[in-house]
Amino acid sequence: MSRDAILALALIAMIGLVSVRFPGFASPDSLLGVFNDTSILIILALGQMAVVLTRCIDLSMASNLALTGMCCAMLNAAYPQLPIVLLLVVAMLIGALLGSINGVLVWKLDIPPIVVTLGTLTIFRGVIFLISDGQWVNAHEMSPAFKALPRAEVLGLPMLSWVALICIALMYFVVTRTPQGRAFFAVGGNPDAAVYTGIDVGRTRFNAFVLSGALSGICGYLWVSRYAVAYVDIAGGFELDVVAACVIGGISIAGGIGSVAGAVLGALFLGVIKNALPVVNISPFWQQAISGAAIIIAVVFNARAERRSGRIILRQAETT
Amino acid sequence: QAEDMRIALVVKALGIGFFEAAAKGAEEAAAELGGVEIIYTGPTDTTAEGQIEVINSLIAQKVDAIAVSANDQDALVPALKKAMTRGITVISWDSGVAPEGRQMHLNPSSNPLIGNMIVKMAADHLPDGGDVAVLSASATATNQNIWIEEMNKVVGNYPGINVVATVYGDDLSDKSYREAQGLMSSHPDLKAIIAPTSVGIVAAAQAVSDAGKAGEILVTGLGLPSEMAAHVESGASKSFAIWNPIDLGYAATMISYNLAKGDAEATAGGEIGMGRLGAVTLGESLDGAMADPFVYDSSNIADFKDIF
Amino acid sequence: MLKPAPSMNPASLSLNRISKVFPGVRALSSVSIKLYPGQVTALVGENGAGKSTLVKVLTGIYQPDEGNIELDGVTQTFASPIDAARAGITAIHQETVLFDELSIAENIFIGHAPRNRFGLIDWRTMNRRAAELLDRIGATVNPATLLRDLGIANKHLVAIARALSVDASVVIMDEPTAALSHKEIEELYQLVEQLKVAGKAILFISHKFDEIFRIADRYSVFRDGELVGEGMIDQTSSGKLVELMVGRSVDSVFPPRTNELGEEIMRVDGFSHPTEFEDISFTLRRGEILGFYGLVGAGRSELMQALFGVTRPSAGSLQMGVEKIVIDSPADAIARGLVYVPEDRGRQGAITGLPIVDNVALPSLSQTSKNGFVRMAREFALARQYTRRLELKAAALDQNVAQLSGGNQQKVVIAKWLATRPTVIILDEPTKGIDIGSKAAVHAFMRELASQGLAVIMVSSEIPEIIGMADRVIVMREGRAVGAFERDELSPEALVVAAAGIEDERVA
Amino acid sequence: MTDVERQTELPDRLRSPLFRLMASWEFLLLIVAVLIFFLNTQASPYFLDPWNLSDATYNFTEKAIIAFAMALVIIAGEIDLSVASIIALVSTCMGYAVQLGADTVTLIAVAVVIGAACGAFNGILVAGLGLPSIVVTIGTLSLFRGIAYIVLGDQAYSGYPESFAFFGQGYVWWVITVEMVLFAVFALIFYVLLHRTSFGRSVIAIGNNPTASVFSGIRVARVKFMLFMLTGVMSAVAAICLTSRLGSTRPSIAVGWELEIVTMVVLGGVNILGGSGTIPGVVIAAIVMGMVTFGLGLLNVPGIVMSIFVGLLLIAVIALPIIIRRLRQRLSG
Ligand SMILES: Nc1ncnc2c1ncn2[C@@H]1O[C@H](COP(=O)(O)OP(=O)(O)OP(=O)(O)O)[C@@H](O)[C@H]1O
Ligand SMILES: Nc1ncnc2c1ncn2[C@@H]1O[C@H](COP(=O)(O)OP(=O)(O)OP(=O)(O)O)[C@@H](O)[C@H]1O
Ligand SMILES: [Mg+2]
Ligand SMILES: [Mg+2]
Repeated sequence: MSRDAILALALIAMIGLVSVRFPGFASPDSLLGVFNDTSILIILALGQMAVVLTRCIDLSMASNLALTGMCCAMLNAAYPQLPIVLLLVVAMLIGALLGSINGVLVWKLDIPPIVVTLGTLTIFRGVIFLISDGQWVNAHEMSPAFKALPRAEVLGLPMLSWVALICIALMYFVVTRTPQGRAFFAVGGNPDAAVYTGIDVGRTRFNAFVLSGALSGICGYLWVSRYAVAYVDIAGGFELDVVAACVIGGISIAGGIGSVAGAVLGALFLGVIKNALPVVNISPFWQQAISGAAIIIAVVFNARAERRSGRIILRQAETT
Repeated sequence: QAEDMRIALVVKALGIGFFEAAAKGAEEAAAELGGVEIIYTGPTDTTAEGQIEVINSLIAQKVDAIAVSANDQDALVPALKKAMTRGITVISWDSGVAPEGRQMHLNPSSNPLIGNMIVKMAADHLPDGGDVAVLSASATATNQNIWIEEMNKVVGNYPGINVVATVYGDDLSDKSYREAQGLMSSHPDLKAIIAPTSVGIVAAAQAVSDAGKAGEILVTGLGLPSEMAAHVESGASKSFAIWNPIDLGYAATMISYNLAKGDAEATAGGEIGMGRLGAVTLGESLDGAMADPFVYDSSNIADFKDIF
Repeated sequence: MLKPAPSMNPASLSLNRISKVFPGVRALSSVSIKLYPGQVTALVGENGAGKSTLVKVLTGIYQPDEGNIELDGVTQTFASPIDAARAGITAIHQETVLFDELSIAENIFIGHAPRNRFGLIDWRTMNRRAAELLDRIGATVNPATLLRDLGIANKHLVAIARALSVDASVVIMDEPTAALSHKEIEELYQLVEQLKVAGKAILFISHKFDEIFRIADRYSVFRDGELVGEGMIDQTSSGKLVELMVGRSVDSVFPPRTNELGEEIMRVDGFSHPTEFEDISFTLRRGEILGFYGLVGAGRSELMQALFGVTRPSAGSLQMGVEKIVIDSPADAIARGLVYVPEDRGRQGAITGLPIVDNVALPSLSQTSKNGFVRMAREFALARQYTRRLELKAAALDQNVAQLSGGNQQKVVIAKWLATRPTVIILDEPTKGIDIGSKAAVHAFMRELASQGLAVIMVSSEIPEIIGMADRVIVMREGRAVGAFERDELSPEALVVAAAGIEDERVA
Repeated sequence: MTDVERQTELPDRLRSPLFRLMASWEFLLLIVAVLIFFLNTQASPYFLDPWNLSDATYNFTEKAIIAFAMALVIIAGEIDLSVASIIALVSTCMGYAVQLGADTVTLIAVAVVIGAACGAFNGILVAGLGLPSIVVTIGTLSLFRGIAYIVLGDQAYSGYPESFAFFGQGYVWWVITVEMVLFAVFALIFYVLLHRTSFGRSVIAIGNNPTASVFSGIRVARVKFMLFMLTGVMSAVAAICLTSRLGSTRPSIAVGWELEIVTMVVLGGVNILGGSGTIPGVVIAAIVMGMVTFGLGLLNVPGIVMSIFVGLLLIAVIALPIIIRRLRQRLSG
């Protein structure tokens, strides 16, 4: 059975377990709610997946989200009449621009990605403080349209969920059907070999960072409009959740291995835990320990699934 | 030009509307006194370690007084003690420090009054009683814990009101939002959410309106008029309370000035002047209350939402 | 016999005065080579002579410092491997340049995958064309399987298929037969013939002289980055080539047997492993060179690694001297005087990011240190001693191993385990990919070790080496010992028959 | 074997020791440190006061103590993101012990045991089961702090014995704090451990190539396990200092330190991909970071803006040599 299928089963089992104590949890409404709540994590995990596939890591996603979100909120507060669709495009562009800073440093200067994004993680946060002067942008300063978009329901599903679904579909397409998407796998799987096959390793990584940046940017707008507030610390520490989601989803931190389904399932896994704990009335003080334990168990489990017994040629020799 | 006196206003975290307003009050006091420089500072996240680093650099600058709203009542004590041994006047305001770490503490209001007020605002709109839950800030926030304690003492006076849970949003909008969602789904009969924190109350109100339960589940507690205006309009919140943060910053500055100048001394039962706000009388543990909380609702919010 | 005179044929590829300098090394200095359509040009030279560097310049991986490349009379600059591929140059590189987690088909086509009219990858066409290519080179694998599920030989076939997937006029092969078995090598020769007939210009790099004389039409010889000779293959001899390569004449015969067998030093009984090998028993005496022959994948390396404590055997016992011992880690084995020089030098042998001296001293840390503290003077002394004995070519002892050529890396690897002064040394393919001069040095050295009373186990896939060096040979097939030969029973035929299992079929 | 054909012997070193020193990372960092020191003296009149400088060291001593161990872990090709959470758990356990009436010596013992246990847990998962450390320690980051939350909830422990304050608030002589002495002693110990012992050699070899290290007779799993355990113990030492300095324990203690510590290590020239790095580099980096934050603090620059400087410093210090090398190549080539 594939890793994704196992993870899906684990997810279902967990939902089942929760609904034993609280039957309402497994209702379609509640599950859609969980999905909606996890949408941002899913989108970020997809971006992180692209980066991790190329054997890099992007720790600046949450800071990128926060900075873009603040830009959107301030733009909206200053020019409330600006169309929201335009704002969404602007968010994507700002995010992509920030991502490209990471990308250029990795590509042109060969600085290890973890160092680059550790640096930009703090820099982006600091810049939020500089542009906002530390002030919050509050709900009453945002235009109603700004706040409405993620909540607007289309076919019974909030736009937030729709955006996540669109991102999932697009990402699936990119990863399986475009040369660039396949290059992500090649670059991460064997960078030296990728050079020989004519893939520009640096440029591919750059593109992955731009992609993750653009997705972070979109999430920046979504986050700020959903929670109707923007300040320096939003989504603080969220970068680790995103990495955790990818890892739970079986995306190898060493690059080259992973799938869109894995990233989505990994994010949902964390999302369900986060949503289920308050529901089953577990003391909030237990929350952190439980999600930590879940991450460890998932990793141990993934590693077991990956372990193969013996090499192929000799396994064949055994049977003959 | 060199100022005669430098007073540092150390807040829990920079960028929070409440403290920005307090800073305005501090500047007002400085202008009134003349020759006073206000250093408005604090960490960017609500941690004790961050505040200690800030306090250390203030000690190094040899400021004359430090007025701090503490993230942790115990952890700041050693640093503040050091400040006092180097001749710096130290008071706490809003969120207190343990007595050995400060000369006096200025409560925005009396704790029993606040504890009573937050539950009364819920009970007033729930004639038949019902389940209510508390959404607090971080589990370590001194003042929130005291208010909740005070609230629990008097909750028996409101028949039918039943506190079913206390959750913590860590003064983070998103976490508070999720906790509010959790409250709604795990307590289907919930009638009100009491959030004695300006971040939590906004997030709770947002979560309630997003769930389409504005008017059905009441959100109340302590909040800023500017941040709550929209939610009072939408009906998610009927009323909430707060003291005037501008006055609080003003008062803290005045007290610091008087103590640093040697014009007053912090003694149990003694009085310290607060400029236009009169004087504060100190209790047994050298703390005093500034004023009563003030309740905002649809009738008066329009007058205040542009001020703080 | 209607072969046109080569000189009449215009060269399809000319390299003119190409130079390439690395920090401290002049890898290529002003070399000029011409490749002709329908002809195989063999490129020979010692390790580090600059052969692979030339391949990388030709395929756009490195840019030359000087000189130019002319293709069909047009001067070209290759900024990237894509440019070279577009211009019709394709290569099988010395290192395997493949992706374990991608399918076979994708490995073949990555970088130039067939697209549909929307510019998206056309998986169906890709799989079909991959199947055709694999069929052509006699590989029987499903193009949709993941590469990681293939054995090493099949992987190499995929690399060859990849080179053929571009319609190229110039095909470069850098030691393509190093990892292939007998049968697959034969198929490769046929393929080269086909390419010749199709009019491709072929550059063929190899250290094996028999195959050069079998398939090449012309030769070019490199020494220290310079072209020192070229001509038609039928106008030269291996002796002359070697002289050109090393700048002196070299004895190509194996060193005479000087070692005397002493007392039994090691006894292996019923060694088995759940998936890799089964019921292996043998004894080893002081001064003996015991050969292990088999086709690639016969499980020899796994057996040796189990003896060395890298993996655990499931059954069987090991006795050294009179004592039965259990070795559960390489550290244990080294402490007991049993060392293993691995076959995969890049991954298991050398630590390429560290200096030569650190590499040599690493397994001997307990000797060179005192109470856990290292003593650098001793480390340098050790490194100096052993690199001199193996005639290592390098700039200094603190040079990183990564900067050495393949053959010199192998010398560092051998030096590093010799420095522990073992009593039993296992050499796994000790001369794989190293040039004739170095090979002779390694062989002489093995003899010297044996005559000093060391016991040597030599795993090799080269029949001449096995026959020339071993006192006794054990043949393995599919994880089992299928034959044991004393020195006087050795013949190439007997070994091949045992290793390939032809005997079995005759019995059945 | 005869030596007739070999005329020349390989020299030990390609470049002179002076050249290597000048070209080293530590030298560059030292220049940066001097520069920052000078800028600080210009920017604030309060900087050059011995007591202030002494206070300033608290900005980095505790983090640096962990950074030494972290440097070894990173050189070995792993990473430990759970260090700050180990501090929280250790501090919580010390607080718990205080409630049971433990004295200072017992507290130290408790801290070291818990720190070692946390490190051993990481070590088993990483070295024993072969899991990627970045992921494992993201998990234990949540787990360890989570346990602290379970134990403490909204409570805090205080009431540490008077003598316990020595570690975080005591002075050895004049302005020399206990933490400074610990910093110096551990710097020396780790310097010797990494650069002068065979254990250190193994660590470097493992970071370069774990497989070849196994074949070379290094007990890789054991070394890695010991490194994680060491990091746990050093986190416990830092927890003792921090708890003693704060005089109380909250579960949110030392939040976010892990990234600052990693930044410190990387700034110190340790290759984040493993295989190389030096302790002097980390020492200088710690002092540089401490001086930057203290200098900016004297100007009342908010912490978040300081972190911009730290982030820029991190990228600039790594990028600069690369850019200079490129430029030089372009000019000469
Ligand atoms: N990237 C590099 N950096 C520095 N030096 C290099 C690099 N690549 C190759 N060299 C050096 O260039 C010289 C030529 O190496 P090359 O790999 O071309 O040799 P080769 O003839 O293919 O040898 P072999 O038969 O061992 O494969 C060697 O001295 C080698 O050390
Ligand atoms: N499926 C595989 N994928 C990758 N590498 C493999 C695979 N199977 C075998 N190898 C490698 O190929 C080499 C030979 O394998 P093995 O040890 O089974 O055979 P052997 O008899 O030792 O052959 P050799 O003649 O190469 O020594 C080893 O280095 C092994 O790691
Ligand atoms: Mg080569
Ligand atoms: Mg082998």
